Amino acid sequence: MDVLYFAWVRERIGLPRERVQTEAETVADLVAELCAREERYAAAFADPAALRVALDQELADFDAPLKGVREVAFFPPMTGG
Amino acid sequence: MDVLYFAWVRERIGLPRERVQTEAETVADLVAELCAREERYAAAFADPAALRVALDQELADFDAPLKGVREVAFFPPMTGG
Amino acid sequence: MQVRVQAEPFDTGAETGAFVARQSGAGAVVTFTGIVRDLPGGGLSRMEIEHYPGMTERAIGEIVDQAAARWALSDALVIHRFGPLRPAEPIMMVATAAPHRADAFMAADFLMDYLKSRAPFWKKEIGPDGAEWVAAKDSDENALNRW
Amino acid sequence: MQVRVQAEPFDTGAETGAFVARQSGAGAVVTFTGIVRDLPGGGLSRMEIEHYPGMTERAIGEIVDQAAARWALSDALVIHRFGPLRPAEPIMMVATAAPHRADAFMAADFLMDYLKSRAPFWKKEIGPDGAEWVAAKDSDENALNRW
Repeated sequence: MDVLYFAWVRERIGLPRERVQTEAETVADLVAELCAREERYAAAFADPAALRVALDQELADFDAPLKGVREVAFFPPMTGG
Repeated sequence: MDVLYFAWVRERIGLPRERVQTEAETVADLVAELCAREERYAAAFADPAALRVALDQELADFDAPLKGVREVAFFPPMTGG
Repeated sequence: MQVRVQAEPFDTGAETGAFVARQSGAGAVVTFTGIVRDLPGGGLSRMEIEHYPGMTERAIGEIVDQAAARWALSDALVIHRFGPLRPAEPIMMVATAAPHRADAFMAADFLMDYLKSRAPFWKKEIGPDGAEWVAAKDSDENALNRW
Repeated sequence: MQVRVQAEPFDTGAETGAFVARQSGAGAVVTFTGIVRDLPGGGLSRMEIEHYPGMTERAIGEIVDQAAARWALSDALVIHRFGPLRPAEPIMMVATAAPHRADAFMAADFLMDYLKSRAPFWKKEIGPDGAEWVAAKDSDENALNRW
């Protein structure tokens, strides 16, 4: 699946998107997998309360299932307007 | 004192302003005096609840005193905006 | 702060552009434009707006002062026309500028509620059945209780 | 209803003028314009707005649909920029048109609250002390509870 990062999440991880092979069942499982990979992921995901996630471009919760999802995006709370 | 009329009050009385010699102590007294003069005044002031009054260009009540007032205006509720 | 009461048409776009351009430090600008609506059954040929010269400017000035006292406004503009207007023409506009959006929104909303019921303007609609003064609505008077 | 997400500057005055001109039947138009503010101590050299292409348009479209379902809107416009912006430049604008003013005001206020916290934009300020991501405010999140 495609995993996208925005704003300071993108900067901490060091790339805007990547293709990830995973069997993770939920967003939280995916986050745990990524954090286990490298320190920069652990740094980006250190405070899940400071993060938001979208599944196929719709806001979702961290316990949402990933089955069928093609695009996961992680980012800080929005500051538009 | 100058007495001004606006909107349908002006139309019913048939003039936009006039100079009135009066000893009326309050707005209500002045209204009673005018109503006693001619039918067109009585028609214009028939329903005081449908009228507003301004004394020297400030909204006032019908029991407000007229002492020192130079300009009295009668009109229906405003419909600006 | 600027108040204009005029018979001449005004250009909402040009006024809004100039208002935004002259701000410094504002993060938020809200505008309201009131437009002449046709009658429910159609056929409005024109609207006539009467006002009370002298009191009008004073009343609007006091309303703007109240808004400026209640919210952190950096600027405000009120334009209101009188005389004959055609359907779809702008009747009046309000603009507010503030550092933050809540102040700009509330001040514009407040200005509109007060201008509607406390500034001495009266609207008359001239349509197929003749001329009729627009009646004040209870809902407009009640709106003042919000503030 | 129109949504534009663009890097190019836009002209608030021209957009407002065109929006008002294309209404028929609306009695009220409300606009909001968000403007780049300088840092509290001054010295903002620019703001960078990042967004999530694809999701942005979809999220704004859903917010506009919600507003249209809740209030009697005859039209709505949302323009939001991304990329680099200079101080005092408009960031975004919202316009709403409705037969009556309360609907236009509430819909514009609602759109702003939701665009602020639910459309995928992130602001970064580049000033004398370097670059800093703008933090979301609790007050913005709490504002959603009003609706």
